[in-house]
Amino acid sequence: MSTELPEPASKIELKPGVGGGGEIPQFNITLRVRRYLPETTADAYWEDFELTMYGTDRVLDALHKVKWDIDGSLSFRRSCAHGICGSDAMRINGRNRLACKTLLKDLDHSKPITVEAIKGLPLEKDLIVDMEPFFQSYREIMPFLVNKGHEPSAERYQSAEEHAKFEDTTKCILCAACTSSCPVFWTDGQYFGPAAIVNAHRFIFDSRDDAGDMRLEILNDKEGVWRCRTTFNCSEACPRGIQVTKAIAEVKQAILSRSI
Amino acid sequence: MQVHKYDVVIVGAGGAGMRAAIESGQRARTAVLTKLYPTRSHTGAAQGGMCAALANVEEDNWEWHTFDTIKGGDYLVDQDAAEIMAKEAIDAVLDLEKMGLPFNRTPEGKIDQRRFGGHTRDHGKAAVRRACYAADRTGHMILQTLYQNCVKHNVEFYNEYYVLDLLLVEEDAFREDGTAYKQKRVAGVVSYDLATGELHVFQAKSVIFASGGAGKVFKTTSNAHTLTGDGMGIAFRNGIPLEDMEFFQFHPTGLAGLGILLTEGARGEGAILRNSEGERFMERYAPTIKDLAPRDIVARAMANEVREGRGCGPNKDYVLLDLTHLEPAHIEAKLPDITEFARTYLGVEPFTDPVPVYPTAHYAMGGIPTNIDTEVLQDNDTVIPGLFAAGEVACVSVHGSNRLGTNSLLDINVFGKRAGVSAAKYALGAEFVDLPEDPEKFTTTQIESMLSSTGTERVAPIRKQLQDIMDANVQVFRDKKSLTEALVVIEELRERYKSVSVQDKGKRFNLDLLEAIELGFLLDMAEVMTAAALYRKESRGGHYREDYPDRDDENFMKHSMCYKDEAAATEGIEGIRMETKPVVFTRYQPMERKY
Amino acid sequence: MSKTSSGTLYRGREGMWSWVGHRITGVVIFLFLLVHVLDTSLVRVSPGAYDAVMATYKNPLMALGETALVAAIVFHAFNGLRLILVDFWKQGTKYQRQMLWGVLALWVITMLAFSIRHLSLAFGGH
Amino acid sequence: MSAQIAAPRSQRLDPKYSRANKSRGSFEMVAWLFMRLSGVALVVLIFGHLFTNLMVGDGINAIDFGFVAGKWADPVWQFWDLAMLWLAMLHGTNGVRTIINDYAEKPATRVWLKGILYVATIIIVILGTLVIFTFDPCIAGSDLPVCK
Ligand SMILES: Cc1cc2nc3c(=O)[nH]c(=O)nc-3n(C[C@H](O)[C@H](O)[C@H](O)COP(=O)(O)OP(=O)(O)OC[C@H]3O[C@@H](n4cnc5c(N)ncnc54)[C@H](O)[C@@H]3O)c2cc1C
Ligand code: HEM
Ligand code: SF4
Ligand code: F3S
Ligand code: FES
Repeated sequence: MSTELPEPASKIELKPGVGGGGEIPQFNITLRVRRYLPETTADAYWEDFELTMYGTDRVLDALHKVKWDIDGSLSFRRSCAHGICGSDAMRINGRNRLACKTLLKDLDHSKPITVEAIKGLPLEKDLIVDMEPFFQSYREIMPFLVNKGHEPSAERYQSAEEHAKFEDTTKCILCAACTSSCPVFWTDGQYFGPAAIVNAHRFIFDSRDDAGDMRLEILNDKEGVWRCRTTFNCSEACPRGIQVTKAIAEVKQAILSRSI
Repeated sequence: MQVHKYDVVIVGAGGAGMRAAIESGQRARTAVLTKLYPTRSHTGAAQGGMCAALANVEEDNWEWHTFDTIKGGDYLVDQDAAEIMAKEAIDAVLDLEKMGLPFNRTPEGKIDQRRFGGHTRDHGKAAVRRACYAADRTGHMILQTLYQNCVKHNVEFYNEYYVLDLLLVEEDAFREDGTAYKQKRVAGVVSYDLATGELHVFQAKSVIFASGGAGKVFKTTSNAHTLTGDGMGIAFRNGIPLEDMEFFQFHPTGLAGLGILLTEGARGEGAILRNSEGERFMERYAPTIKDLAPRDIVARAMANEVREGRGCGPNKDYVLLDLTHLEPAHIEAKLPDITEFARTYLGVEPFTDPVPVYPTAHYAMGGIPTNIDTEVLQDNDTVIPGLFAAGEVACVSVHGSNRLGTNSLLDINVFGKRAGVSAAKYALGAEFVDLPEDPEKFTTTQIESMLSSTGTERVAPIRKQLQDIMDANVQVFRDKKSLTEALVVIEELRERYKSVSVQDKGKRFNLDLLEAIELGFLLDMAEVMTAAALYRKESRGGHYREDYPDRDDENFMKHSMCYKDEAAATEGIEGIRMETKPVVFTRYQPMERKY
Repeated sequence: MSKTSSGTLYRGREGMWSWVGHRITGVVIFLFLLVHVLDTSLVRVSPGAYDAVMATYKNPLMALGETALVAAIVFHAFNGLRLILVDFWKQGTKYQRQMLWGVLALWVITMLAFSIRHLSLAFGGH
Repeated sequence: MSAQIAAPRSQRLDPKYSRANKSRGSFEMVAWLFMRLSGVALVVLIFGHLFTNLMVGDGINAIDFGFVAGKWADPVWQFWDLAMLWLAMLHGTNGVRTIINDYAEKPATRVWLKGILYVATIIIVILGTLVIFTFDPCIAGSDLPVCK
């Protein structure tokens, strides 16, 4: 932004009670976790934990509470704890969510809160799945800028409109919430899946990229975009609010208009 | 145990690690070991921007940038390094653009730039637009872009491999003046495969540490759960000193109570801080650049407002970040993610209500000492051949006692690249150093004893107490009393740690075990930070001693170097030896730091 | 790959359930079509044979079945048009949910009209 | 001691995850497009069919050999039903093919199920076509007025 802003007032009247505050509510929940410990039991099973949690707590805090205070063997991935690293996509109350972005206060406490691993990827332990097939699909769509022309000495120019075309899909954190919510992916693990298509979209519509045709070719496959049945589970699951199905539709249209 | 051989092994796949991998992967056989999938690294959490004097939107040059960096770091910056960083910044940004990073653009289509704390035109005259950014997810875009290019160049990753030990051998050697000393050489690293619980030894000619920070020493932090100071801890245990560990940056605007960061870019776009009286208090603390003063100054001002009773909320323990005077469309375009954080985690609507914020532990200025070629030093000037470090884990000392916002994303790119180039170059001209006998012995013993321990101590309570005491006593304000108190607690916790046991005894994905090991690193780092803070009897940058409120150039215009040494004691702390290292000056003489 | 019982059903939203409906109706119609071609082929055998089969269709119980079949076809058809709009109309993905409500509304109207007519013919017949 | 081991969970992948051979050409795209085009056409064809057969006049009660003969005396209806037969069968077959691809995991099962599907389709389409083209209102047993 290059417009100058007017200086804000040095003193203002604050609304009373501004910035929230007050007592943080406390409540009891039952956390029902789908456990799978291949080294001790052959099959997965449900385990309930009764916990007292606070209004600002997230599902991740509840899982930590179990792991740290009750059962250290409960295993799940996590890192950033604020929805940016994509480690902790899991099925919470039947839908794919990031545990660190799902506040307990927004869930129904009268029933147990169910937590289980995402579907469609090989289960390794508790909430941990093997992510390799997911990343393999990602790698196959050439997720990198390919530019055939001469390297310019300074930056390549790109207008704000050109940038806007693919900005939505640059937000992807590769959490796999979308792909593992896709009914087609559950039954046909060969499907590239929405995440791979989203990341292809990010480059196909980047004005600086020259390999869009190759990516369209890759996705014009029996396991490519045509496999999508527009069930919208992916768009609903994406913690970054990416319009996944829209991106897939745009890729389909790009393939069509290229072939016709 | 399995043994792998590579020319270059990189520990960590954050921004620094992957930037290095892109260089070294194309020159030498390279493996990247990382305890997280690369795109999970905490570089992805960085929001605001990466600065370079591109002068795309207004007049700027890298010399001003150098000056700001040095002044921001309260003159404890090694000026040769700062100069290199500011100069190479421009190429670093252009490199990223060419790799595909989708920067926000100016109306002409050039990379857009915005203001950030401490970045000024012409040596402090006014705030300058220097930070290149991609909305408020610059770090995310850097991390993704670097990973994409690693995929492009077929870099080999070992994901979820925890490096737990560094293999160093010592040789007798002589200095130029004839004195004898022990020269360390690197042979490789030992790592633990999370999926199988197997140990893997990686023999390498060059090893680059790029394992990030140690923010989890504190309770309120913007750092990830996984930033537990592993790299620093491993180096320290192996006799490598740690430099300037007393300097830890507290970022002013963490979501109150949670620590989740709201970028300084918010203030760069015009947001301001207010206290309970609605006053824009930064006008009193930094009359020229106000809310865009460097972080140490703003964080202290906030803590001071709260101390003097002008905090907000029921406990009067935070202040407010006010964006309400800004256009919602502008905020939505430039700061979409952080406004969502405020909504999701605090339930505050930033368009209409100010957001509760309080300083949050953010960045370790100190770390493994290196020279400008990222070679690790075993003392003030002896290089360990083949060992490199870059990123937050390292201390080239471009940040001195306080890092300027956007200088870290820059640091990881500039010095990450340098590390990759230097490590590959070294490896191509060097032989493998023979592995020591039983290279994995230390690690095996450590793991076995934890798995078989019958102790009753658990990891979580020890870690919680550690974080609580660090937040209470080693935060923005410190003094001898608070620091010594903290040390007593840390010693006690270290004692309890010896009888820590883990509940998960399995081999697959045993994160219980790894949290226990990480706690060991946290305890070490807390001790080192506190010891160094006790040692530095002055106030400078991020380190503010209430019992020594002034900067003392006479005695402390030097880096601290903290060694593990069983035979020594510093400030009453057994096992730690404190030395100093001179600061490199080129052309800027220390002045009083005013904004 | 460790296989283990799969836990709860995924709680998809409108998009997923409409797809489930579309799929089931598609298969039902297809199976009916196979049968329908076969029974129609009886016109090549003899008028008697054809009329005999047709008579079974005229049984009031079958009328209910026919209504169900038409319900399936109408849903599949309207939802099919919705899917086509999702694919080709720029705003399609944005309004997919509203369009589904539209499909259901149209479906109810059409089925009301159809059932009244068809059932009164079938039950009230000769 | 230093065996060369491929990096697990990195670039190289267990073959069980690798994708089956690439499909040739744009068959899937054409099939997808066909589903939509035939869908639009089928709406008209099927709704017209249902309307004339079930809604007009006596509705289902009027359907008998004579009704069919009457309809197919008109080439428009002959063509209508022929188009409907072909489009619906191809549309339905392709739909079921996708469903098989979705749920049948083993390649062998896929092949078998699709084999059965295609055979059924071919039989039905040929049969239906023949019936429409070779329809004879005066077949033995017919008591329609035209045959008198
Ligand atoms: C919320 C937030 C916002 C920030 N915003 C900005 C900003 O706007 N501008 C700016 O310049 N800076 C910013 N920073 C600082 C900057 O992002 C970090 O300092 C920088 O990204 C660190 O990068 P790194 O590569 O050194 O480490 P990281 O990205 O943290 O990567 C560490 C890597 O090391 C690996 N690792 C760690 N331990 C081990 C082990 N034992 N074995 C194997 N692998 C290991 C991890 O898996 C990871 O891959 C921000 C920081 C935070 C926390
Ligand atoms: C009446 C007009 C019809 C329309 C508008 C229509 C539309 C569609 C569309 C657009 C699809 C593709 C769905 C997708 O790709 O996700 C489809 C799928 C399908 N259709 Fe139809 N169709 C019609 C009639 C029929 C008929 C008569 C049959 C049976 C013979 C049929 C059987 C199927 C089947 C089995 C599928 C596959 C379902 C799936 O993959 O989930 N359809 N239809
Ligand atoms: S598109 Fe969304 S849900 Fe899918 S991987 Fe990316 S961030 Fe996750
Ligand atoms: S969930 Fe699957 S079917 Fe398509 S719309 Fe999303 S990819
Ligand atoms: S822990 Fe990083 S996304 Fe949830």
